[in-house]
Amino acid sequence: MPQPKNFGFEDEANLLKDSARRFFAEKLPVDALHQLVAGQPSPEMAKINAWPESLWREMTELGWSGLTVPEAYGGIGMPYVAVAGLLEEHGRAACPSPLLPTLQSTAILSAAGDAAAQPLTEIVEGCSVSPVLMDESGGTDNPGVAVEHGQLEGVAHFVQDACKVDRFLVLAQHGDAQEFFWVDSKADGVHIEADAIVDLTRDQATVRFQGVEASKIEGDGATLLKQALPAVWMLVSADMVGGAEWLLQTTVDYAQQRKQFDRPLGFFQAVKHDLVNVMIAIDESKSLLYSAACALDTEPERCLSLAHMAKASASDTAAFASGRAVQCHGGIGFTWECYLHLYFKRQEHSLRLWGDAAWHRARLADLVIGEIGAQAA
Amino acid sequence: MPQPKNFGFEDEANLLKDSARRFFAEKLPVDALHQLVAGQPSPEMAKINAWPESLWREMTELGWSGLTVPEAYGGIGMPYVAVAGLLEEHGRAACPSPLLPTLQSTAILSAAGDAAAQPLTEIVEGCSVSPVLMDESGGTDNPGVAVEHGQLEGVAHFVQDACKVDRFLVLAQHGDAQEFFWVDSKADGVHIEADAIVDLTRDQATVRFQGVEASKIEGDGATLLKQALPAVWMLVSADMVGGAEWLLQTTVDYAQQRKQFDRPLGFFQAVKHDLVNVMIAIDESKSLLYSAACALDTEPERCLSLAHMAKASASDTAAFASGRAVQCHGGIGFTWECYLHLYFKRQEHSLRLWGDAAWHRARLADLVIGEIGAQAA
Amino acid sequence: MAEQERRDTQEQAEFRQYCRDWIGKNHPGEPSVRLPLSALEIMTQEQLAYLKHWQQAAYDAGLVGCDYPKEVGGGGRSDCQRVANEELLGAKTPYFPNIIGLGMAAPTVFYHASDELKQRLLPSLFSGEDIWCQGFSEPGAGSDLASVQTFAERKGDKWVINGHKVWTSLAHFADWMILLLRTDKSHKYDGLSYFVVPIASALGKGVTVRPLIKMTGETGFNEVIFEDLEVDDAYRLDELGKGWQVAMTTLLHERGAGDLVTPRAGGLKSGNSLSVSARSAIELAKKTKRNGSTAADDPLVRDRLMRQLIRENALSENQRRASVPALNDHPMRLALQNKLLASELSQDTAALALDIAGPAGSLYLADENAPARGQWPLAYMNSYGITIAAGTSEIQRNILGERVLGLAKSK
Amino acid sequence: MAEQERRDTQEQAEFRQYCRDWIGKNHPGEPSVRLPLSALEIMTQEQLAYLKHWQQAAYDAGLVGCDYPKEVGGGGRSDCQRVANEELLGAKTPYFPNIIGLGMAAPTVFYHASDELKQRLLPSLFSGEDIWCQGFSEPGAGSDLASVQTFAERKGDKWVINGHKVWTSLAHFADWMILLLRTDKSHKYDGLSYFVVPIASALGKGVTVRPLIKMTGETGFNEVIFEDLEVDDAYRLDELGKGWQVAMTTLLHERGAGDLVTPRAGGLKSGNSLSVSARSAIELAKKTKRNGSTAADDPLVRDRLMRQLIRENALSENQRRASVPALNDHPMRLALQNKLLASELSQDTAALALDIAGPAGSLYLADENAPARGQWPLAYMNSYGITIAAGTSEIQRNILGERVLGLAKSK
Repeated sequence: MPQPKNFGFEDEANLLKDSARRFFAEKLPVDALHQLVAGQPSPEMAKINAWPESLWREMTELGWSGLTVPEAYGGIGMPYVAVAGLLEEHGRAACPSPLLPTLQSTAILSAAGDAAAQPLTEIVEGCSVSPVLMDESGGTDNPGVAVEHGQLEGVAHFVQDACKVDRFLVLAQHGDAQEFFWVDSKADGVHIEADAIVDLTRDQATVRFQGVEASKIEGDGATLLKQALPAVWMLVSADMVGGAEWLLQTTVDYAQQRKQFDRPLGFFQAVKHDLVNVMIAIDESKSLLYSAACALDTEPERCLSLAHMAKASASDTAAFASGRAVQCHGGIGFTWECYLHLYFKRQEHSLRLWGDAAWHRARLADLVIGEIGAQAA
Repeated sequence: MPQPKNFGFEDEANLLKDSARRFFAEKLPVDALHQLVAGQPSPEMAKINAWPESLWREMTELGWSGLTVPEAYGGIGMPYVAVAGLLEEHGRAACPSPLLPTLQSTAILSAAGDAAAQPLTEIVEGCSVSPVLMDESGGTDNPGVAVEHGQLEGVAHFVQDACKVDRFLVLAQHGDAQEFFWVDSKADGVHIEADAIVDLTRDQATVRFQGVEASKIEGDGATLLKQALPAVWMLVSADMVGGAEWLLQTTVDYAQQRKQFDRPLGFFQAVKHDLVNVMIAIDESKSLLYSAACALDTEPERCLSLAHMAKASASDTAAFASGRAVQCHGGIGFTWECYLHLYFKRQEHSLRLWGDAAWHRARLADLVIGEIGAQAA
Repeated sequence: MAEQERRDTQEQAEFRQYCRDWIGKNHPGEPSVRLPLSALEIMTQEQLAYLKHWQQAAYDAGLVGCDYPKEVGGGGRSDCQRVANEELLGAKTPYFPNIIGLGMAAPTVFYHASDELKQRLLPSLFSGEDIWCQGFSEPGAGSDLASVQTFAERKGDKWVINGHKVWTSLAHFADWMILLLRTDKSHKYDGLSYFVVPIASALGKGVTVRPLIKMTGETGFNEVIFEDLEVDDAYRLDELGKGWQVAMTTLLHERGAGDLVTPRAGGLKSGNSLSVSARSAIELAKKTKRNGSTAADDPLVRDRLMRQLIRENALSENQRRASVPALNDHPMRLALQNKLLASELSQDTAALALDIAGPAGSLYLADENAPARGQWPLAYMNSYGITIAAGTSEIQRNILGERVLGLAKSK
Repeated sequence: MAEQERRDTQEQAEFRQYCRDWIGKNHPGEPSVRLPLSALEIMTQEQLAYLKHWQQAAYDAGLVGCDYPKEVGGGGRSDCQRVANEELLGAKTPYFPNIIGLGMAAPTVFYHASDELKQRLLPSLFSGEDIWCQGFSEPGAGSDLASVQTFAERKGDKWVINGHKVWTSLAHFADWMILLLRTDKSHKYDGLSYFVVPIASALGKGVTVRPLIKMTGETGFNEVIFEDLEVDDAYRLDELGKGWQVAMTTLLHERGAGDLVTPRAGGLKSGNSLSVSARSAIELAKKTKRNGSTAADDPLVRDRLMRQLIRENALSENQRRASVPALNDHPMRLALQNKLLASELSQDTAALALDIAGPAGSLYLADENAPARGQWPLAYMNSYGITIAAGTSEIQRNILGERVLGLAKSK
């Protein structure tokens, strides 16, 4: 089906985006966020995992955890364009919450359909989840967890918000095949070893599984993952685009007020053109984001390539916007007391997760040009 | 032997550079050059090969053709740092002459030593030469010319200044080996088919050899070429660095005089910082150029990697300086009557010859990191 | 094209069908003459005649100027030009030759001229019978347009014009010119006026058109010299001294940020015209041999190709998103990026193609072995015309920083 | 090092041998304490004591301040500091802790202070006994340094100082400060004066030092607050109101463009300090697994690594070429690029390393599995300190455009 001209961004989507923006502005203003996650500055502090758990409860009461769960399982079945809007605001607020991994997990579970009815229902009820997929290089092809005598054994890396979530959605090798498992994060044999990361607004862990009993989700894991990855990429891109826009606007405000040489910083083209270039990068990423989201809703045949474009663009934009924001702020932007670093670090974290820009361009090239050597062959 | 701190750039080198600068300024001012090579504008004119032949004669009388020929063969045996200075000025003047290919050929012939005594002597006497090496992809690994029954047969591409030179130095396949041959450009069976190129200050041709009698130069061609390539790359880099400096200075002058919004263009940081970035690029290339030239004179073990660096840097600088020069000039820089285009086109031509920037970086990586897969092996 | 149809109004849906049928019947097919990449590069009377005939036909069928009122020769429809454009571009037709008339003169005349003048000028503009050109830039007034020095001195109900305009595309074919000039030397912005000038009839009588040659060796732009040209006061569009405000209408539409949609056709490739796109660069890469394989197998080339493809796609998605208010924080934010992005994109794509071609990238139009007949170096050089003309990229960034981000003016 | 020897004068050759012998005997070897990357990040008294001891020893041996006259505690040699530096850096010794004193205060004091003051201040500065800091930047005066507001009011032969300085490295350890302040509010550039202030003795008595925390979470910079601090007029270096000219001497040397060579040592890596270089990034790439191979086999990574390596090499060749007049069109052209190039180079190298590390690039100092112990993200963030401090990259480009290219001032 061709994409609707307006990306299918209808009133319900607009409503959700606006209410989310107001919600975060009211419940988690940046100064409160900074107080919460950056109260005690120290280069060694990164293992602290402070987050507004009560806020997450409010979010689930608004039904955000189950937004993309099909109505058949009690969810709202919102289109992805609407969810993209929500996550843009989530990123704009640099919100420390398990919303992103929960929605990413939902994408995998929804692909499984009835086989995942139980997990999906739990998510609707407000249960948070994080997908457990990556090996130590961040790839998802060779999961570090395997099924041995019906139990999960092994190590998974870069598990996002592992210290926050109620459940893990674990990809495990079973013989030649891969399967997904639904695991309680507090279950016996699950050892969560928090990583010390730069990002102060999220946590990450290495998770060890030792003889863990878990309920299997029917269906071929690799296939489910393949189906879900475009959504996984689009969702994290939305968070990055929102964060980049916050960095831009905050720096623009500063460039309007701060004076040097008796002129506002914005007078100087070095600053002005830098900020314009950041705006351009953000707009490219944002347009690609909504076309990828729209493809997930309406154009399955293009959603893979459009999701590659969205993540590649969002990753480059995230790095660029963060760097320019600090540089254009000058000294103050380099301090802990300035809120920029919260976003700078969150973006640095997101941009190399789930494939960096170069990786997504390489995969896109395989689709568009054909794999290397394919011509010869 | 370690490199001398001053690159070995002694008084004789300084003298040569200064006199060359004065020589070109006096004999070939840019307006005269433009009149000569760009008199009749037309997009189809590129096959015209106008050049100041008498000027070349004066250059040979100054001994420039034989500058690098060892004294043993009657040459001057100048160090390469000195020659780099001369070619910088040659490029600054965008001089249409066979000096570059002649010096490049000399590098190959000098490597052959006594076997090339005769050709070297001819060069000292003012004979111009162009190396004939490239296949249609611009590579030098598989020459398009072969030796059949003692005669040269085949096609060579991208032969520089082919319509100007007296001789060709032809690399030909002979069985499994490669050999160099010394050929009169007017010899029977030599067919010079001029290419139509953007560059108005040089000519280029596809040269066909049909049953051409030629005198062989003893020694393994591939080995000689390998020895000479660093010099070949350094020499063309010098020409590019000189051209880039002309583009910078010309644009700086314009930015000082031209006013918009009641201010000189240079007031605006968009222009100022662009030009500063061009200057920085030129200085990097220039420093790398002289360290490569110095390595050719004194540090053979490093001259390959330094020559890769010099050409990679010079190619990027050439493209960058040309583009910014036109953009900063605005409309006038886009016209035929403005002299910029002579340099813009010459640089576009040079920067992808003899390996572009990416190719040289890839070869450098093979040296520094090891070839791809080497680690595994 | 089905994509756009979904939100068509009743009127648009019917009109779309009508356009589709008409184009189906009247598409001229493979052009009989070699066409340049855009109307601005029309070089021969033959090309012009072919294209004028096509625009006339499309106008007669009601596909040009559909949203203008009937009284001025328009179609009296509402928001239907966009539909006609979509169908015309979708069907890959020839483009319209009167590009400056349709894109800049028409909206300016429509908003600022007297009814009498509108009714007289617009029909023949829409039909392509009268070709228009633009007299704005001068040797001393490029980026700083408001510093134009071409001067008009009052003489009864006439004005006597002297001055020098440059970069005047189509001037050698034009019947009319929109002309920004100075009527008062004591005020910079408030001393300007805006005229429409019947230029063809004045050639040799006060107006001299000289071709300007581009760095590519092509013509296309012109210089226009005015020597004591007399023009009726009736041809002045502004309230005296308010020419700058009128010029803003022109520039806004030139930057694709105006409210009147410019009639557009095009997409038809005449045999040897090259589209500067990632696709073309990919094709080139697949054809270009490189150590045993092709350039399309080189990971660095692939990465750069994908960068261009992604930027291209982002640009078209920008244009799509611009029409969704809920996804735009600032109404002009995307519209004002169009020209900047498109011009720098094509410049970088052409540069990439030349890198892919390698040494063969130096082979130019007259070389029979040149990749894509030497049009890549041509496109690369011409791209600087685009990043310079109609507001340099630097000026575009100023506009974006000042109008959209609200940063202090850099002048 | 043999490279530099070739053009040594007799004196230099002998001195070089002397330095080499002394260092051979007195090199402290692997440091007993963990050292930060540079003296500016000294955080503990233990680190400071270790480094002061080293500088004292080098000074006693005559390797610090060799080119300054004997009367002020120097070595009275000519152009020998560069020789000592070459030998010290070549032997990878610890660095000197009094970096601001040696690099900025010493030349300023030497050129502008009274003989009495020079003789009193310089020996203990060279020996490292007195640590110096710099009081230039203020919350409202960053790039626009001349807008400093810290004010000194005359009171007999004393001045009463009130104000607020920021980015003051080493202030918490410093004995002396070079202080740029305002004595006249009616003139911007001509209302400034330049003092040397005994700061340690004034702590708590009119001077408060507060640590500023960097985005990395580290300390290192400080704020310094002056409240009615009384300073003798004898500590003023400028002719009243000519402080800006004195500050120029400081800035020129800070930018490595001064004529007095700063005594330098360093290169010794304490176990866990990372050098931000292409080499380190290459090592990281070789260690980083990537689909069956390593990142060092990825052509895109290789290309970016070589770009950094080439820029690094160009920077050092720039410094070499700067000393060959025949190869320089403008005396300051290369010297003024140093800070800009070095800072942006390290920023890009750190960013590349993070891309190579991939998701593991987010692992920070406290993570036991972090590549290079999490120092790459630390280096990347700190690189912004370098592109901002001591004249942002934007200011550096202004300086180059205006002083070297002679373009109009942007202010």
